[in-house]
Amino acid sequence: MDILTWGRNPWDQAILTHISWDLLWASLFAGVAFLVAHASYMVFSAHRKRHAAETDAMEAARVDLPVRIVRHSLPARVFHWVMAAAMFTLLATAFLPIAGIRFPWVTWHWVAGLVLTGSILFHIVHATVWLDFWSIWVGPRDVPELKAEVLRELGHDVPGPRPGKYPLGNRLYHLAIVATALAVVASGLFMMVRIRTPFVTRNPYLFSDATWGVTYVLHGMAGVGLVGLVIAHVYFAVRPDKWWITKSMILGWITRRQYLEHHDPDRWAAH
Amino acid sequence: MAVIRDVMPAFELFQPASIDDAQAVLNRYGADAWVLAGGLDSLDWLKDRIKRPQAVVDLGGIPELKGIRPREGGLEIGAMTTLSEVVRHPVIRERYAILLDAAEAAASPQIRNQGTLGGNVSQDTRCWYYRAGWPCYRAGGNICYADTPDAINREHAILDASRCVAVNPSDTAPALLALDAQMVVRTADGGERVVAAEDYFVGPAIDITRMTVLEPGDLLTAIRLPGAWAGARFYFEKVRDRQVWDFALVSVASAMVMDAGGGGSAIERARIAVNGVAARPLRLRAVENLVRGRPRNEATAVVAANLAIEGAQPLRFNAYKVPLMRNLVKRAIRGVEATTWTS
Amino acid sequence: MAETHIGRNYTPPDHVAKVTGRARYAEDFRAEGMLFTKLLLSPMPHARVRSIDTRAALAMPGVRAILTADDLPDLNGAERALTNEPLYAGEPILAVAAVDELTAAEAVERIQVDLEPLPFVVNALDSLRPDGPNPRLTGNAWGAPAPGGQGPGAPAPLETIKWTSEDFAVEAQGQLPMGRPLEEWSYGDLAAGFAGAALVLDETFVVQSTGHHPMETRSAMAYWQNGKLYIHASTQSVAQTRGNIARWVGIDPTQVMLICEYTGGGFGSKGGGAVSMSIPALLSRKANAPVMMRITREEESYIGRARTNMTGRARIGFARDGRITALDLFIVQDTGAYGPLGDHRSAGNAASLIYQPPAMRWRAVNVLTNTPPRSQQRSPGPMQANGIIEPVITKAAKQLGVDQVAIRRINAPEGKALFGPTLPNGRRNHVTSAFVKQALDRGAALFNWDERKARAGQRQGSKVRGVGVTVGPHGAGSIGWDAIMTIRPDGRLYVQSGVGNLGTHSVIDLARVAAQVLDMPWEKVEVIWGDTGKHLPWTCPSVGSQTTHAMTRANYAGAMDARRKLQEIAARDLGGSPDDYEIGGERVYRRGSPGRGLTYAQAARRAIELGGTYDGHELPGDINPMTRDSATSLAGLGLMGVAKDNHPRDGVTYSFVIGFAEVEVDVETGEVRLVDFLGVGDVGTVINPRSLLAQIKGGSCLGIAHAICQKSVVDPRYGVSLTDRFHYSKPLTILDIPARMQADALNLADPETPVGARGVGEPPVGAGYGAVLGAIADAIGVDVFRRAPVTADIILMSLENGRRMHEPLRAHV
Amino acid sequence: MSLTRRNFIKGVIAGGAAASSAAYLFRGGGSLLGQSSAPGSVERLLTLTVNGQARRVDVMKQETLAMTLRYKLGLTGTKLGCDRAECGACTVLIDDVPHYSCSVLTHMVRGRRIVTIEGLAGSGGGLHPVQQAVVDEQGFQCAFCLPGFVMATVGFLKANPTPTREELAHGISGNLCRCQDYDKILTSLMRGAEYLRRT
Repeated sequence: MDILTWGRNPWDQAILTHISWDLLWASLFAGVAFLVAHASYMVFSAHRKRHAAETDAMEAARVDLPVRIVRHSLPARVFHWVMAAAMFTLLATAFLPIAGIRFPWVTWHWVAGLVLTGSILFHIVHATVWLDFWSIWVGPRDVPELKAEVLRELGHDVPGPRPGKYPLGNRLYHLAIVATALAVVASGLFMMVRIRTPFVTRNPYLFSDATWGVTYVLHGMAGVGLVGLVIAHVYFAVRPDKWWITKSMILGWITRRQYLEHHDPDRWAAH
Repeated sequence: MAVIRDVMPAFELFQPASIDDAQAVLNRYGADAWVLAGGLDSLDWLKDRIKRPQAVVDLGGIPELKGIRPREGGLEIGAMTTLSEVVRHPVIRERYAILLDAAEAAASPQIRNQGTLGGNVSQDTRCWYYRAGWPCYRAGGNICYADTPDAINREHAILDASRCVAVNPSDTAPALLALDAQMVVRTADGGERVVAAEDYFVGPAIDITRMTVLEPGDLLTAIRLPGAWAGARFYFEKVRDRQVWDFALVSVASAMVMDAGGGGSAIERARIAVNGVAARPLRLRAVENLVRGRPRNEATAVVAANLAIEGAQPLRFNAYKVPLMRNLVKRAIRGVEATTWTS
Repeated sequence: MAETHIGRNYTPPDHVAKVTGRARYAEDFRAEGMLFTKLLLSPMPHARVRSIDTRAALAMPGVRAILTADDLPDLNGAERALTNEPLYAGEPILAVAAVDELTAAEAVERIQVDLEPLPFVVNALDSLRPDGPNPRLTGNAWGAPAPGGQGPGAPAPLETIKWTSEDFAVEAQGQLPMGRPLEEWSYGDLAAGFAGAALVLDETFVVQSTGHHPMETRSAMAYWQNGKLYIHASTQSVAQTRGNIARWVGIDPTQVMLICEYTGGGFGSKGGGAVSMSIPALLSRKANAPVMMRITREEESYIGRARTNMTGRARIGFARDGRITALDLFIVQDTGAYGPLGDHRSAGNAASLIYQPPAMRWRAVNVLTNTPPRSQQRSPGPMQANGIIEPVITKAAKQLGVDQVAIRRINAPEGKALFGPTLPNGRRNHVTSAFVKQALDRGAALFNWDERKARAGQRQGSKVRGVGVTVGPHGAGSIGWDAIMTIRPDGRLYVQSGVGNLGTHSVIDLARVAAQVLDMPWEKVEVIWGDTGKHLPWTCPSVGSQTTHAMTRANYAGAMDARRKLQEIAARDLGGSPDDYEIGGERVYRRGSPGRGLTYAQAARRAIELGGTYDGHELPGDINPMTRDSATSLAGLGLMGVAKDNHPRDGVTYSFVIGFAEVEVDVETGEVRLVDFLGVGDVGTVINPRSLLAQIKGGSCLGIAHAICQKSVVDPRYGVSLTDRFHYSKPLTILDIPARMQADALNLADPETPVGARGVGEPPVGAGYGAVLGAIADAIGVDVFRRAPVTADIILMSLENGRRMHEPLRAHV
Repeated sequence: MSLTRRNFIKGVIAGGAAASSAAYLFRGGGSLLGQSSAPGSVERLLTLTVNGQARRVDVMKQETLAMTLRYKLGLTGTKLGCDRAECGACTVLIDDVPHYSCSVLTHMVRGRRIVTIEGLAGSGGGLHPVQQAVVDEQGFQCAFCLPGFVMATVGFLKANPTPTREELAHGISGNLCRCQDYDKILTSLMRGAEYLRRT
């Protein structure tokens, strides 16, 4: 399987053109493989489910809390779904033609790309100013939590920190999305100089062949990466045991019970 | 790897005697197979050593693909029928003269003696960047060398460009669109599908590496001319730099049926197509609708012509194609005055 | 002397071979064990070869040898067949010899050439910009040639010249910037001329470059036999190519056996052969086997030479009657990757000749670019001058209300007209003769000028017609060359001709003069040509329309020498003085008593018996060493006429052809159709009428092609030629001209040459170019275009927008 | 769908290294490309009918007719001006119809009648009327394009023996002359048409 596709420019110099589309299938495969692996683990493993009684006790202990606890503000949710729509459009317009389903995709693609860019900018500002910026990030301070969560996954009832507002998985996923999305957006914006748009006069010679090659490869890599990530994301969103999170991304709140069951109130960001 | 031209790489040559055999070879070699019709566009690619098929399938020995026969009040022309045979055919001369004019405008006598109608409509673009073997979109790359700030793109597209700005070089294509011709395609799996001429061609927005709907293994077997436009009032014109062996800067083809009732003054129905302005020959539906029922005169022609060029996006060196296309469409509707100079 | 041959049509002896396909051109020869070579061309317009890895190629079975620039003799800076610093995309870097072309091609693809890209420029003007790139590491323009070296290709120093951004300010108005020139001359009072003018016009025009593209590419086949190089190649001038090959290969001229009986066209691109000939020559020595080099059409479009393109600016003052009062001409010439070339100088001289300005200044820069090499192309310079200046004359005539023929007539040269700069001796050059006014009158009558003029500008439907006229000039003859001929015991006359066989028939026509002088029936004349092994005399190069003039003079001298020897032998045997003897009926006989005489056959035998000067054992002292060697080899075969042309000449020989054109322009499509064309020659005495009229028509067609279709285009980003196919470069086809063209010649003898003949090959080119440009302007407006070729896009855009729209000053579109 | 064996054997021209001694350009080419000498490589040997003679010749599958004529049959009267079907110098008659021999694969003309400039002259060696006319009118200059023009004309006149000057110009418009001696060429070829009608 090739990783990259090379060409020769008019001066007969080797140039990068883009990634090998084999990678698309690789990414698809990786996503599905993870999905299958995880699902089967959840089915067959000794995955520990907390007894309802424990949760009842916890809930009884904290009747002071409201019944509904806000998890995602309206702007946050709008952003998420706009971004999701843009992301799906981008992936569809990018990869369906490669998969052999042909249609005029270019305009849809760059328009969706601009929407994604806009929503990301909004999100950065919004998150910095109105949300607890750090609640979504992963850092050294999360190591104990990581340990505890893994052990719990393996069925041991251990002490140690429980997730704050966002479960660790969420946060790791967010990190990956941030990286790939920024890469795809940055490279994509430059690539718009190579096509006809109302914004700039087309100039494929803006960069050297080599720079363009890297740009295209970056865009392609991030793009196929997103395929896998999106698969994983969708998978979790539809898993029954994670449905309460998905619901919260629609409605904005979770129940007190879910709150106590899955989160550590002390580490839940101020709200 | 150094670039070198004008020595054809070796290949296996197959000369099947039937379409089935041809497709068997094509299916066996898949992307490594190359279909040879008249061999003119093909040999160019091979001599340039840009296309390097393992197997070349010469359709010249397949009787089913040759000849012109009557069919359902119209004609069926085998895809391997030469342009000269098309030009000489009495029925075409009498009822489909527009195809004769278009075929006769192609290249040169020797090429018309060898080039086939199927090959003429299916030929690849002559964009000189693409034909030079540069790694452009059409060649699987990620750039159009003809649509850059300093590219020399006098011959390129003003309409329907999407990243690639190449134009379709076929002279007969617009005539076939005007005649509402049907293209008979034998698909790789042996099935047959009939495609309207205007749907036979593919623009870069849909597929930037192909000019037609033909997939690997597909064969264009015949072109059908319906009776509906036989003997209509035709107009074909091709504007080029040289009078021989030159591709159209812009060409236009129209078929018009005059309203028998209205004393033949009004246009009952019309089909108009242009080529040389986009990656595929364009049928001007809006123009056709506009002229329907109107008198065939300068006024109608002017309105229609202005409508035709709406949305044109010229490049640095091809802005002239906008007035040229406009004027040709105008002529296609109202015709041209003959001059009466002595000598 | 009765005109038994001169001025009569005849059938050239090579024609049957030509029509039967037996005529063999370079690529038609075969040799046992012949290898084939393919070239590796530079993909970059300017680069340095860092390294070449040929291991994989040499390891291939069937690959015999690889030739690189390191195997070539150094030509102290001049262009070589292969290079380690390609100066244009398509320049050959190496050549592979293999058992067949397939193998050679595969081998080339296996060769790794590491190229370091270097700065490049494809537009002459861009190189002159303040920060413009240089086409070479050492500079961007050819300086003025060393004193005395005024001729085309005179050696010149390489300089670096940049203009200021102020100089370029006028560019926006489409005018040619005029910064510091590198060459300049002037005469007369320019300021006064403009001050006294009723009308002053100042216009810029872009003359395009076009490939020569002879039908036969510069293919060649070579092998070595006992120390001698045998080479089958294509050249315009057999005698003059031997020395060049020797230099390119690094051997002595006597080692070169050049065979070229037929040449498939040259038009200046094969003037002295082609430097690429050294590839098969050296490769065959390296591979120790014959090597065939088939040059493809695409390769020809790179190494095959092209016309220098010029951007010119002409400021011209006119009196009310159209008489030019002053002419200020500035030329930026693009001389391609090599050179230097002198087209710009020839253009200046031509302008001062055909427009006879009382005051004139000529300035020029001769800029290099990283584009395919240029060479003289049929009418190098004068055609460009016609292109730059004719539109201005046409516009002036319109504005002054003067007839187009009249304005050219009133400015036309006459008799021993002066031209060019003031020479060191304080005087200006003059031509040997000019009958331009008569030619204009003859043409106007033949063309029904007034009738056609009357309908010019009238519109029928979308068609408008226009008429144009132009005087095309060109230098047309050199002097001082040699001739060898022998009358042999078989009674036949053998004439040695060192002229190349281009199809102009000058190679044979020169013998018509000898036959005329010696009153020899044509069927008894043998012309020997096309092989340096066949003892050829020192002959002029077949370029610059000089051959007919130069070699009719030489052969006149040679024939007169033979004639004198016939008389002397007769006098010696039959008494009396040589002057008592006349010739006629293949005999030399005593005046008054035809019975007393000798047949040519007898005289030939006597000459051999007598030896000495009579049969070539003693030779004149003033002939060229090459002639001496050849004559020595032929000595003893018969009565030899051998001489150098010492006939005096007052002036420089120029010829003129007047072009008359009528075009029809379709203002809806921008298409131009040439309706009719007439060329009238003021080219001296007519030697071969049919050939001469064909030269006028064919030459005109080259000019017509420049006016309406032919071009060359280089991509500015990558510096690569895009017009590597005929349907891109668009040479003229038979349907781009009327089914009938007209030509005529004054047939007025030039007083400064014994035969009266001048050359004709080149003057028609500028005539065709200018006349068609003028006709288009006449039809649709004098400001519609300022570049050529004038194609549909230019015409349509200007008409559509009511003003000139095409980009000024751009060389390649 | 499977091939009928008959057609397959008839159709395939296998690669191989064999070549005739005259095969200057193609000697060894096959083997150098690493093709095995497949069964049926004898198929490469074919019989061409050139100028009325049956000629056995060994032809590579990518070989053009012009190359076979020039380099294997020694018929160098057929010229190569562009090798890209643009100039007409290589024009020959295939079944009386003018073709660019540079752009016809030799294997495509198996069993068809090929006539080159060398085949025009009568059996008695006399010139073909069109050739004679060209000599009489001194029809060409450098004459490299001559064989192509003459073949195009002979082919055209078979279809239209009485052309007008304009019609003949169209008939030979697929041929380039860089001396651009078109006017005289056309005059001589019109004379050729006239001669041909007389015979």
